[in-house]
Amino acid sequence: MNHIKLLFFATIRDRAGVKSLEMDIPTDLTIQGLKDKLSADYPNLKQSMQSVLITINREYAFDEAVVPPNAEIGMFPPVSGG
Amino acid sequence: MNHIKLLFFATIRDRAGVKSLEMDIPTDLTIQGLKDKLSADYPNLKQSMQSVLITINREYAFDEAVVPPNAEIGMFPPVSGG
Amino acid sequence: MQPSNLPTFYSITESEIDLNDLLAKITLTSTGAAAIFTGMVRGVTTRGDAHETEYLEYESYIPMAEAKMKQVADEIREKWPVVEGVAIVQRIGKLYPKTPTVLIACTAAHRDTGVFDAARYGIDRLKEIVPVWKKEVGPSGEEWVEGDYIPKPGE
Amino acid sequence: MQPSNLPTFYSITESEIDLNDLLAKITLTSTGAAAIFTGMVRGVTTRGDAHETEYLEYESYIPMAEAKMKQVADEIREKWPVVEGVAIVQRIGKLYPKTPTVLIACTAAHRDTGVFDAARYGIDRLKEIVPVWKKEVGPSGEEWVEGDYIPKPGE
Repeated sequence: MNHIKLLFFATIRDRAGVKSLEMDIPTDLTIQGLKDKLSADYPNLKQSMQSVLITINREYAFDEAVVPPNAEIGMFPPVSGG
Repeated sequence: MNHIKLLFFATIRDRAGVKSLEMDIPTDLTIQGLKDKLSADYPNLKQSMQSVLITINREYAFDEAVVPPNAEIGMFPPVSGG
Repeated sequence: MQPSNLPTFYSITESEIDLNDLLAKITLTSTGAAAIFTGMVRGVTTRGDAHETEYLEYESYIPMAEAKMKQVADEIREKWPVVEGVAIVQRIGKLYPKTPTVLIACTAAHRDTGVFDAARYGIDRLKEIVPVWKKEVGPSGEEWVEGDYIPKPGE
Repeated sequence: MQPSNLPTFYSITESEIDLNDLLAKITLTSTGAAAIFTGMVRGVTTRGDAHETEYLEYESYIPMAEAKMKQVADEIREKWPVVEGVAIVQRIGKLYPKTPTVLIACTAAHRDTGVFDAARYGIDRLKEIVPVWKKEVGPSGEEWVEGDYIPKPGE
């Protein structure tokens, strides 16, 4: 199992109800697998998982990427700063 | 005769040696006539009169314009601010 | 001049954006021109969905945002090698109308070298990849402002 | 909004250019974007006739210069009706390297409306028609900087 930390921002954080989560995930789980797991475990996040942006260790990541050990995973909607 | 005031700036002022001059000029004298008169009366200005910018009452003016009474005439090289 | 000597300043901050200070930070003895963009909170918006804003509440994924600001500065320098100094600042927190919220500034020797395009690129890019979000609070309640850019692999 | 309510600030000054203050002067509740250009004294110039500068000495035909700055602002508004606030400031006197000498700033509701082009036009136009001159003082003596624009009738 890999230990990871999830950070939620903006609408995703509002739906998650928390700013961060720590969890253990299977080795070799992909981002797609992580999204599926969160959709199953946290029904409030299910809809968000379809359009969420994901980062692994502060770089944008995509569905096929494998989540590395001790990853810091960011989840948020498209950015709207400025 | 018309009474006018001349204001010199930058290189033109350096050559004239003064910042301003007041003078009486014939009614209906044009800018070209004024330049000719200054070239004759002030040899130091002769060369400058070929490329000088002229203003009448703070608007750019050209050789054929007639100098009005009590005009404020500016004489200076192309601008170089910024 | 070595690129390593060129000033790059980037920051997520809760403090007021000080344009004088930021310009000084990226002014060198070789720079004669600065193009600066600032964004301010609008109290009244008429384009599109017309509405009024009481305030905006900004938040950021700060360490990633600062890394992405650095990336924007690097991209600017790659596209406009004449750019010498770059400053990128995003203010976060609760910000009221007329308050400057973001600044992008680029300096170069001369103004006709692309320095305006560089600043324009910087603000466009910040709004694509720097993780900052704003929630709009107005007479009809609060709403997150939605971005629409999906970063591509490698961004 | 009536054009007559739109802020236009222009000035020839011997004082420091305060970007924060000038931005505030042209920020309205309807403006979300500002494009600002500033020029600074270069101590080292490498393009063209490479040289060093100890300081620049600026002078102006002040009342005409302020009238022409107003004209530049009017031209900007005619070309970019979306521009709301305009500030144009030229500092004069003895100015040393790294000092901001000139500022043009334009505000608009949004950044994609031509506000960058408006600021760019403003500085180009200032350098054509606003009567300001600078003398450069450096290790090899002093020399007036020569402009090359000849205004046309009506300018």
